[in-house]
Amino acid sequence: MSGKAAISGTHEMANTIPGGTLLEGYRRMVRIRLFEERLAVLLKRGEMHGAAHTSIGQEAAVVGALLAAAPDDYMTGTHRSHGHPIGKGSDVGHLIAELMARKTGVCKGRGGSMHLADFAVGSLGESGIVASAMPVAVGAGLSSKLRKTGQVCICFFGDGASNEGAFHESLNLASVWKLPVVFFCENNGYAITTPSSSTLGVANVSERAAAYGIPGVTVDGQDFFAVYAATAEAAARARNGNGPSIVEAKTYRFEEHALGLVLKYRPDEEVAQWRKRDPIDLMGDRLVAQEHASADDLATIRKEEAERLEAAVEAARKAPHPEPDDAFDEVYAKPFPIRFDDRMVGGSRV
Amino acid sequence: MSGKAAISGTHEMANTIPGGTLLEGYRRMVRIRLFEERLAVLLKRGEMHGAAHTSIGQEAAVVGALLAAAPDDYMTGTHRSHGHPIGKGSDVGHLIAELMARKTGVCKGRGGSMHLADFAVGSLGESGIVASAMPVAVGAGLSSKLRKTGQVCICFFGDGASNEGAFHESLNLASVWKLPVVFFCENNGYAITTPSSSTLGVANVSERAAAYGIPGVTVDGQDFFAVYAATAEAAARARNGNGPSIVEAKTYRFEEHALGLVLKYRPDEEVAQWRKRDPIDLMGDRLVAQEHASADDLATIRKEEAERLEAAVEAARKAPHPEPDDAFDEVYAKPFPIRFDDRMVGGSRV
Amino acid sequence: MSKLVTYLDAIRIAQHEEMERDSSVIVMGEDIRLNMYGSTGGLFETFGGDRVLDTPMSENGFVGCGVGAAMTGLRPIVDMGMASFLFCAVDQLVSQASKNRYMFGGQRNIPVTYRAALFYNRGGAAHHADRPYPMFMGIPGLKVIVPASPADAKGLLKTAIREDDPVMCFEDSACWPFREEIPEGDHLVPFGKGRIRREGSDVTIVAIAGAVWPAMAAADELAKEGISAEIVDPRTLVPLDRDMILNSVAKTGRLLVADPAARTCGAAAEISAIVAEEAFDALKNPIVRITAPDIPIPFSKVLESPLYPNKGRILAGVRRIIA
Amino acid sequence: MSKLVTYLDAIRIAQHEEMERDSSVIVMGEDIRLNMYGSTGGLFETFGGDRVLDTPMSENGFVGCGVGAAMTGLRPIVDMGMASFLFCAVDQLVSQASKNRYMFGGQRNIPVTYRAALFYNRGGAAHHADRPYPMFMGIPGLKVIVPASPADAKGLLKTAIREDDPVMCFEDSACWPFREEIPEGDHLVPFGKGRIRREGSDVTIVAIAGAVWPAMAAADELAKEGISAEIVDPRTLVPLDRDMILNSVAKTGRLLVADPAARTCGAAAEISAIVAEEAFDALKNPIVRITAPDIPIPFSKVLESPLYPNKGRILAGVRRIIA
Ligand SMILES: Cc1ncc(C[n+]2csc(CCOP(=O)(O)OP(=O)(O)O)c2C)c(N)n1
Ligand SMILES: Cc1ncc(C[n+]2csc(CCOP(=O)(O)OP(=O)(O)O)c2C)c(N)n1
Ligand SMILES: [Mg+2]
Ligand SMILES: [Mg+2]
Repeated sequence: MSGKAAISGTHEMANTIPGGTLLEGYRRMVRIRLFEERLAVLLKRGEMHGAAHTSIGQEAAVVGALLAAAPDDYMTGTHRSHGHPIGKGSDVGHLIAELMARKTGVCKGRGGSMHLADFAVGSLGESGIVASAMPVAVGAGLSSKLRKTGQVCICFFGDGASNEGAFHESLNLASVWKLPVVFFCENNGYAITTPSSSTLGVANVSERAAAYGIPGVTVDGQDFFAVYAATAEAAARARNGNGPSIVEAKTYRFEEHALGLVLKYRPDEEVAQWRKRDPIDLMGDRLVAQEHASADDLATIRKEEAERLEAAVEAARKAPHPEPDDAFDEVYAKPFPIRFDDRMVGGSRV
Repeated sequence: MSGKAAISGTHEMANTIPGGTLLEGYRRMVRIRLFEERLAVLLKRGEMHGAAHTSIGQEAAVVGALLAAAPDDYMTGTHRSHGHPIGKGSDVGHLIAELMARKTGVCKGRGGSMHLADFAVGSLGESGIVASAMPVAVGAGLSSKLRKTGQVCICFFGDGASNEGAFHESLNLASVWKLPVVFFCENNGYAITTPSSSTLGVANVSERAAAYGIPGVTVDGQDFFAVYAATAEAAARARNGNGPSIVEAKTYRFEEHALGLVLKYRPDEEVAQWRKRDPIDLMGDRLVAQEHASADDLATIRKEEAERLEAAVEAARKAPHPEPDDAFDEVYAKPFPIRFDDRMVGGSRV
Repeated sequence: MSKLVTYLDAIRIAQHEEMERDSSVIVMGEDIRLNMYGSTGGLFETFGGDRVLDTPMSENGFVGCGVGAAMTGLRPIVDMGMASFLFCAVDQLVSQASKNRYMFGGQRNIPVTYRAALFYNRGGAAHHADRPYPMFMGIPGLKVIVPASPADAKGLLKTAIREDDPVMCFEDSACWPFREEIPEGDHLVPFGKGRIRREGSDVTIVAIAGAVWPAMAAADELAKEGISAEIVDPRTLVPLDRDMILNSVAKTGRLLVADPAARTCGAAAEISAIVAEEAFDALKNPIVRITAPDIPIPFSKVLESPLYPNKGRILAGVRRIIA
Repeated sequence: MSKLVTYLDAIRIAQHEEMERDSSVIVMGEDIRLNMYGSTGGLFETFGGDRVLDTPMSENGFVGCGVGAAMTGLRPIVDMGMASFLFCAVDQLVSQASKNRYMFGGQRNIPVTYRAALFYNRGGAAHHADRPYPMFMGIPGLKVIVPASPADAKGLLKTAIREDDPVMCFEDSACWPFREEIPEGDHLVPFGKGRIRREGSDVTIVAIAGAVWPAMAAADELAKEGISAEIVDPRTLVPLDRDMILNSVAKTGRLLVADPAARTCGAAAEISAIVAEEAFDALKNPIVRITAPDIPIPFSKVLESPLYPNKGRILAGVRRIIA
């Protein structure tokens, strides 16, 4: 990895990833894909509400980065972040329950699609405000540095997010304090309808590393191996006290910005080209070619994951909705009563 | 000028600056110096109040940049910005009256040291909030581009300011829209007590240009000629529709962060070294050496400027203070009455 | 001449007409060329890329860019998308837009309009559902408008665009689908003039933004019980039509304020405080505020939907003061 | 044991004691190692560079960094310098600090304290003289405190640092030089408990932050005329000691609120609205607000100094309601 930005993607280290990790990677990518495909159905049927931004097409970037991290490493997400907690190992059961606004959801039905967090797996949360979780990631890095826990924080962000002031301040803070943060950019070429070619003065987000004196690298985001290798290197560097880096995965979202939106801004040809490089297919082919798994093994994984999801959806359907007065809970750790019309609510409930 | 950052400072073009411009440059540098030295006295005597940040030691950067701009070009300042309007040609009379909080001040006594603006000379104003005038400068650039007036905006900022999100968003916006803005950094090595070496991941602010795909150059800020040449080039580039650049002047403030402050954070030796490179002396010596002026000519300039300042101070002393109810004027262009205890004030006054 | 249009389309029309009328009017924001948020359709096609600018995601930057452009000859409309994104741009709104004119001795006007959608009660959760106009009402130097109907949306926005001061226009998504006949052409609604949406004599209901409609429904219900409610829609919060509110309370002797924003330090608090100081003698009963409670907005609809003023809550509030 | 200390030193002591007590407490901000703002002296020397961090000028960045650190085991004190700089960091305060706990289903506490000086009436002009606490009172999820005396400054700040919620501590520079005896060691002032600074029976004056002192002076003057004023210092604005205010008004029947912040949607509006709803029957007279007017703060002292509540204005206000 160097200060220069260049598509690498073929990396020595990629060949040393253990087979078990690769299969787990395939499994989590499939898990994300099925999960998000299911969301489209749930939304159409009115079993879910709210905006939902899918990572379909970007699974190799998500999972490659997160499997390169240690289980107790931290991570912060974005608005396009069902994949991130799943990639970090979160249980789909309480994630789908959250999206279906159930009391059993990981955030008790208060967060929804854009505010998943699962501290049990190191997911510090997502942000519906773009780039707004980046300073939080820096804080987690500071904390693990000062507490000497050796934890790294993987901070996800998009190409659009890299134009926010919060991006700049986060990168610079992490750089001057040499914090263990990997700034991981999923560059899918667009911020909603706006192509990054028209909003960034540079071709690669990784070039922005030069402004902070840190390394930046751009890899093929459809290639699990390349993503894993680059992230592992950046994470090791961070863990060793050498500070943050930018890892940029060039990728593509196969679907619309959000489920249900229809806006015409990408050439059909472009979409078609990218769809040919489906990260799950690419990974599956390579696993078979390198004899890490048979086609049947992969089919079994897909089947298991489909069943797991089905069970999760069923459980969520049966789970209770929150009660209206639950809305007043947990605003504060040390609560006080909140006035609502002529009632005082929430104070004694903790 | 290139994307790479390197101290240049010796520049072909520097030898082509007209003698009249050079003498005017010397004059304005002296004007700033005398003005700010006088502020220290006024403040001590209680004839002035509030924080005042001097540019003493940085006059070549200020005046070099502003004389390279056209008279109807725009400029935005910082908190350290008495020099900027003076450098742009503003009359010291209404500036000193402003600092002495008189009704005859350029902002009618409402702005003070950190909020001078003089639209008559293209000064769009300063900002006590660091980096906060930078987006405004971008807007002026957008405006002159769309109105096709050919005006450039010189946007001053400090090394500390370059860590603000507003810096990033401004630079990027100007870059992607190819706006006629010259981002001029007075890098004096410190933000109050904090050395830039500990708060920027890079050695030169100009290196940050790489994040926006624009040119950045670092010059000797004590050298009027180098500053003028680099800024003229950047301004020409901007005027020709080629977009913004960063010009960074490495300079030093000879005095404390603000008048009256005493904090120990700079080695005496460092201060002494920089004081040896007084930009006014350097300029004077070169003007004499190159036979643009005699030592007597320069003495005359200094005397004239001292007299001008004296007259301005005297006039300000005699000028009226605002009336208390003037406070309610001009909050809005289309005003409405504002409640103050049991009075409604300000509404009918425009 | 008038025609039936939606709130959202009224906003589009206002911008279109003003851009046609005045070539210094430009529009900038995220994803506006492709009409992502539904109120900028056709502007890019009609007025071109110089006057309809898709911005990078840099809210603070382009909000300030609007100020600089406004101080140098343009009249920008800055489309913020959803109001929750305003938090990223507070420095430029407060330190530059609101203060520059005053601070610089009135040297320049700042004719810039910021548009922001109030996107609550749509399951958007805490990061999309803010109603932050009270925050900006407390910033001297800004003007704040909250149209509740298509005709007012058009008329207020047109006035805002022509205003020489920075104006923040909060567009309530609860009102988006409403249709009404709106005057064509130069329909301008002045700032500081509220609108009596229904006359009444027993209780004054000041209703803000989308709260106007459940208040109207509550008034219908009350009428059946023989209680006559007057509905005041202030339309602009800064400046506020104090006289209309005070006169109404002078007549009815009772006040309820319905406001979808959070309770503490909200618009309802301000209106209550004005009346408690200036129409105290007319008041027969306590002043009731029906607002959202002081909590972040949850995702679940079960949790979210009771939080805003609705007919039932407004009715209950009125019954508390007319016992 | 107690000793005579200034307000500013009380703040330093509170931080020092808490850092000594709990190694997870860290301090970060601009120029704090060299004690630029007067309340961080000796911290760097005692606790070292790991726990006392000078930040780059990146307010939004380090405000959010405080949130992330607080969610992962530290207990940061973030020193903002002057309150006007908070505007640069509103997104992190609103979108992260205030919302994360709730939004994430209570998974994590966010024990972070933000300190900001109210730097008005010092000729600092519009960019340094803001008193923006009402803006943050309106953000559910934050707690807001406004100590007026050295002992309360120490006691409230220590409580804030131990609190598991985000707290914004506004330190009024009008109070900086005051000295008083303050309890040494574990002096903790609870949140939500106001303080009756003076008992009285004719009028309640709720005075906020630095306004406490001119209110006390006004009460002395009124006493000479036989008018007995009760001075309530709420000390914490979120949570607010509603009971203390309501009980006082129940006793006196009259209310004046004195507040150095701007008028519209301010703390005074909120307190007035609470009383107009919940203690209406006790009220004998209109509620008067003595606040700064809704204008940016001008540089000239002639212009600036009359703008804040002072003894004369408070007296005139009281005389309006006790005629
Ligand atoms: C601060 C802010 N501004 C605008 C939006 C609206 N918005 C949501 S996602 C998005 C685009 C984000 O682009 P990018 O960072 O590239 O992520 P992607 O959606 O491509 O994954 C925008 C503009 C927002 N949520 N937050
Ligand atoms: C947003 C903001 N944060 C903090 C401050 C306090 N402050 C005033 S000047 C300054 C340092 C500025 O450094 P730099 O940009 O290098 O300019 P210089 O003072 O060196 O000219 C600071 C921290 C401020 N005015 N605004
Ligand atoms: Mg993108
Ligand atoms: Mg500096």
